[in-house]
Amino acid sequence: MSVRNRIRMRYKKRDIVVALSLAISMLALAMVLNMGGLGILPPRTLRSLARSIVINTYNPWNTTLTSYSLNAVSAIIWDYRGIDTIFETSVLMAAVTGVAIVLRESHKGRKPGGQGMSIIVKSSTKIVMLLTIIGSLALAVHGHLTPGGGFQAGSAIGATLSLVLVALSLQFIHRIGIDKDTLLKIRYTVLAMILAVALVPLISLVLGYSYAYILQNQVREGSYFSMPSKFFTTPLAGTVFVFNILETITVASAITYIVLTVATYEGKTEE
Amino acid sequence: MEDLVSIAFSVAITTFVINMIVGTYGIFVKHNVIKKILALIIFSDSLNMLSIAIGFRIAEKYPSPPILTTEPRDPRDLTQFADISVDPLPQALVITAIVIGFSVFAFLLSLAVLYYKYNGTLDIRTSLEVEENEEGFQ
Amino acid sequence: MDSLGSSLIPFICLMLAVLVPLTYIAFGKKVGSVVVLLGSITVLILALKLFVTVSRVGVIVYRFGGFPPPLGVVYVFDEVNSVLALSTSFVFLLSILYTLTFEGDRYENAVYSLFYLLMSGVYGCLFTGDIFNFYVSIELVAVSSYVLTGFNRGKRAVRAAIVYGIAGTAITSFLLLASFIIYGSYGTLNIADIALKSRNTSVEVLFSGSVFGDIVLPSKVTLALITWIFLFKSGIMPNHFWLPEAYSVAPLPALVLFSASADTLGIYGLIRLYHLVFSSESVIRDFRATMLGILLLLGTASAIMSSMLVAKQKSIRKLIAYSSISQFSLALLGIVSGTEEGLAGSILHLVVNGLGDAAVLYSVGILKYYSANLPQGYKHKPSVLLAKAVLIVGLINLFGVIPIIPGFWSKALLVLGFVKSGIAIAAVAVLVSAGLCAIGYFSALVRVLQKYKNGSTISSTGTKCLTNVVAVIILSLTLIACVGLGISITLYSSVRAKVIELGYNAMNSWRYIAAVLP
Amino acid sequence: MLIPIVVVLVASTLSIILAYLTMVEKDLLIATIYIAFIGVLYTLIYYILMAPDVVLAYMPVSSILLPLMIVIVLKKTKRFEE
Repeated sequence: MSVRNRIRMRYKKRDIVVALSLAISMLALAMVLNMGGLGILPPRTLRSLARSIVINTYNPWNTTLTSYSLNAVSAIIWDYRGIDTIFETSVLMAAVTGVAIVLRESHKGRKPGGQGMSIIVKSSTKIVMLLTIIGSLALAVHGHLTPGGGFQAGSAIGATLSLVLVALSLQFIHRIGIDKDTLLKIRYTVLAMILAVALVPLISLVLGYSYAYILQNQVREGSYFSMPSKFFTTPLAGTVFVFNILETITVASAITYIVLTVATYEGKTEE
Repeated sequence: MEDLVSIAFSVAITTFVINMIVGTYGIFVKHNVIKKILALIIFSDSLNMLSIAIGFRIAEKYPSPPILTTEPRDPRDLTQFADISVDPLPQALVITAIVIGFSVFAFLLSLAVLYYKYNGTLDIRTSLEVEENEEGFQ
Repeated sequence: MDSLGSSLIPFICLMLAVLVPLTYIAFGKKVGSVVVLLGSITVLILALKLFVTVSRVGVIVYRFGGFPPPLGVVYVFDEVNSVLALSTSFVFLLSILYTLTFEGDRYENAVYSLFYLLMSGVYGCLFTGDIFNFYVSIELVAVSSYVLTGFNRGKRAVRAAIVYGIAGTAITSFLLLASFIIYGSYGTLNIADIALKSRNTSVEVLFSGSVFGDIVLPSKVTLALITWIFLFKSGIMPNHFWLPEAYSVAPLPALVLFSASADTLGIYGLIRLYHLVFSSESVIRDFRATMLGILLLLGTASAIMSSMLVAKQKSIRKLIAYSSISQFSLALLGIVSGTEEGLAGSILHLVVNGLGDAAVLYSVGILKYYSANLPQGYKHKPSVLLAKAVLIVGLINLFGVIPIIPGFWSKALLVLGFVKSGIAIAAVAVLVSAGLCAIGYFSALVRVLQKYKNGSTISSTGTKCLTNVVAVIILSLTLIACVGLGISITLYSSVRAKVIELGYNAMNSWRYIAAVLP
Repeated sequence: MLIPIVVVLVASTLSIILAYLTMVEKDLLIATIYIAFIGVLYTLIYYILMAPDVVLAYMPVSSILLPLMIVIVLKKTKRFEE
């Protein structure tokens, strides 16, 4: 028997085993979900943890637990569980580094792309691009008041720029000042700023003003440090607002960088 | 009425589980790298969907998103809000998971390009054949 | 207060991961290298401080953002994770030194960035007291491992990275699924909170209330799922397919980091899972006992099978890969034993395996470097002799029969634990695997010494003074760590008592819960 | 309350069919289009289940970015699975 056939046979046997075991494990999962393991779905009440968060997200009557953000999801992402989000941005950074390493050659021999599509498509794409970017920035700025926030705005901008790359040409992307090296620099700088903002409360600790926690936003138990919670009468939610804006820039630059690198990678087979 | 909602909802949740089975089947059984990545996408999307479904709830009228529309003037506004709002925690976790998923998929796709460059195919078994042949020669 | 500096460790790693490329771009290579080195020294100092503090004070909790535990994310520092953090930081410093001196020209600055990302993920996993945060941290470890696996590119590296990447992503997604099931049924994500509720289902906790639904079936499913995930992460035998391939293609320092930090996380997670979250007092204790029985079978089979494969290997990388699998399996058996000695042995075994792998791989790397770059005086060069000595010490450490080496003590503790709990088969497995591995280790020793017997035959430029100094520093640090740890355990009974106390603390889950939820 | 849940039910049933088609389709370009459709259906379900934040994060990723990247990668590699 040839090597190829032997390997195929081995794979075929393995497939059956895998499929059977998967079916069994997933049946167990379905049982858990439907047989009252999680209570009756959908439940009538919130889980207590969720209720505590929903009540405290904008709660001027309990200042030690609130984050002054009307959007509870934004409050969880950047305040209650801020460290998760910082790690997750780092995962995105690891992926960007990975793409840059794996597709190293696309740094060199950058050829200008084709001519793109017809003139009507081009001009309408430009208008749509501007509108989407403005809309996304609004999403980022209002992330703590309405649905939206850093990732949402950043991925929308990244998606728009990627579509522009396809509909127009690479030259256009370069002409409006988007370059891979620039994107990478922006990405690193803004990520450093995010980490710096997370560590800002420690300044008050160093100055001896009050005790402060990493990623602290408002006044907490045993600490008087606080970021601004209001801008005149509009709620600002302190670091949530800052993080949303910075995150928009990092995510947008990361996504554009990834798509640009994959799109400009040259070379079919090596033979 | 409520029973009907509950049954329909359970069926919907089961469909997400079935989608996850389809995804895992593809991940472990398909041999094409891009097919594997597509299966991973189906799997992780259905998983995220499932968790949002876990966070859904029944309220007096239809439940509202976990976003306050106006600034509360009274502590009672907050309890009223908590009585109609859906669970915000799974939503926040899912947003995190979506971004993580995107970054992993982007990296795997770029690896797939490189794999094709070296092997001239996207079949994951091919390079194993080469390796076995090489080991046989030694 | 005490815990602030330690909580800063992952942040410092992340900060450096970002700052290193920026300094390389802005100020060039020299300043960049200094920043890389200073960062790893800072991390080591902070880990040392953490170790001292924890052994003085006990469990410390740090609240991120100032939120009380079930509401926000906490980091919990206790004896177990501070020991692992210390050993990890030590190996990390060695890796940075080695990369800067011997492989700095071959790799770009991105590799340091990835090392720091990997390490911050590892510290995050070790310290975190929250299951979703654990998922995010392990995902950071995983993604940077995939990238490091594929770093050298080429046919085999890309294949290894794809296999590792796809399987790893699927399996860490199951961890996400497990954490959602936990949230659905327990209504909380905090590990101490879950542990408390798994013992006493009627307990009421501030902010997270009581359990939400029937927790028995979900607990069983999550226990099985998470066990599988951690077995995959540590490459225990049926799930090991990615490990040898990844080890044979990754850059050498990355390989050391994998075996000393990233892949020990599976065993660390299992310690937490079986002795903190679902301990012998939990509501599913019968199911837990069944799972432990399965783990006993898996661990024994995996230890013996992988030791048999160790004897067959021709390349030093594959040898280390299979030897790591066998050592992780022994550590897994320590968890199954459920005694203080067994757990202490298992934790010490992780530390020892990391040190031994670092000693072997770095001395081989340094020998290779000298034999390629040094035409005259190769045989009598002090650093070459030192490298050979470290290689021998490292292999004996992995083999573990001579009492002044820590490898002996970890295996002795494991055997003691098995004898105490009456699991004879595991004790036999330790001895058999040590014997089988020995064949591989000593043939590898002979082959390496034979291969690097003479210096380069072609005339080359020779070596730089700084390189020699760093080589001596790396080798002597490794030697001091290995021998010093062994001698102190052999001579001082107080150190031995401390090591066994480690196992006691790992099992003392009420202390952990009381510290997190006062 | 019932009507939105029925919409969820219909959409999720459709998504099973699409997932199955994705797995059996030999032409990866068409499989990518199916994946984008699953993304649209899931976006709808997210919207009905009152998760507007997730909708905004998921829509660009699932319906634009990932399909776009897969199409680019397919253009550089091979369109058909053998």
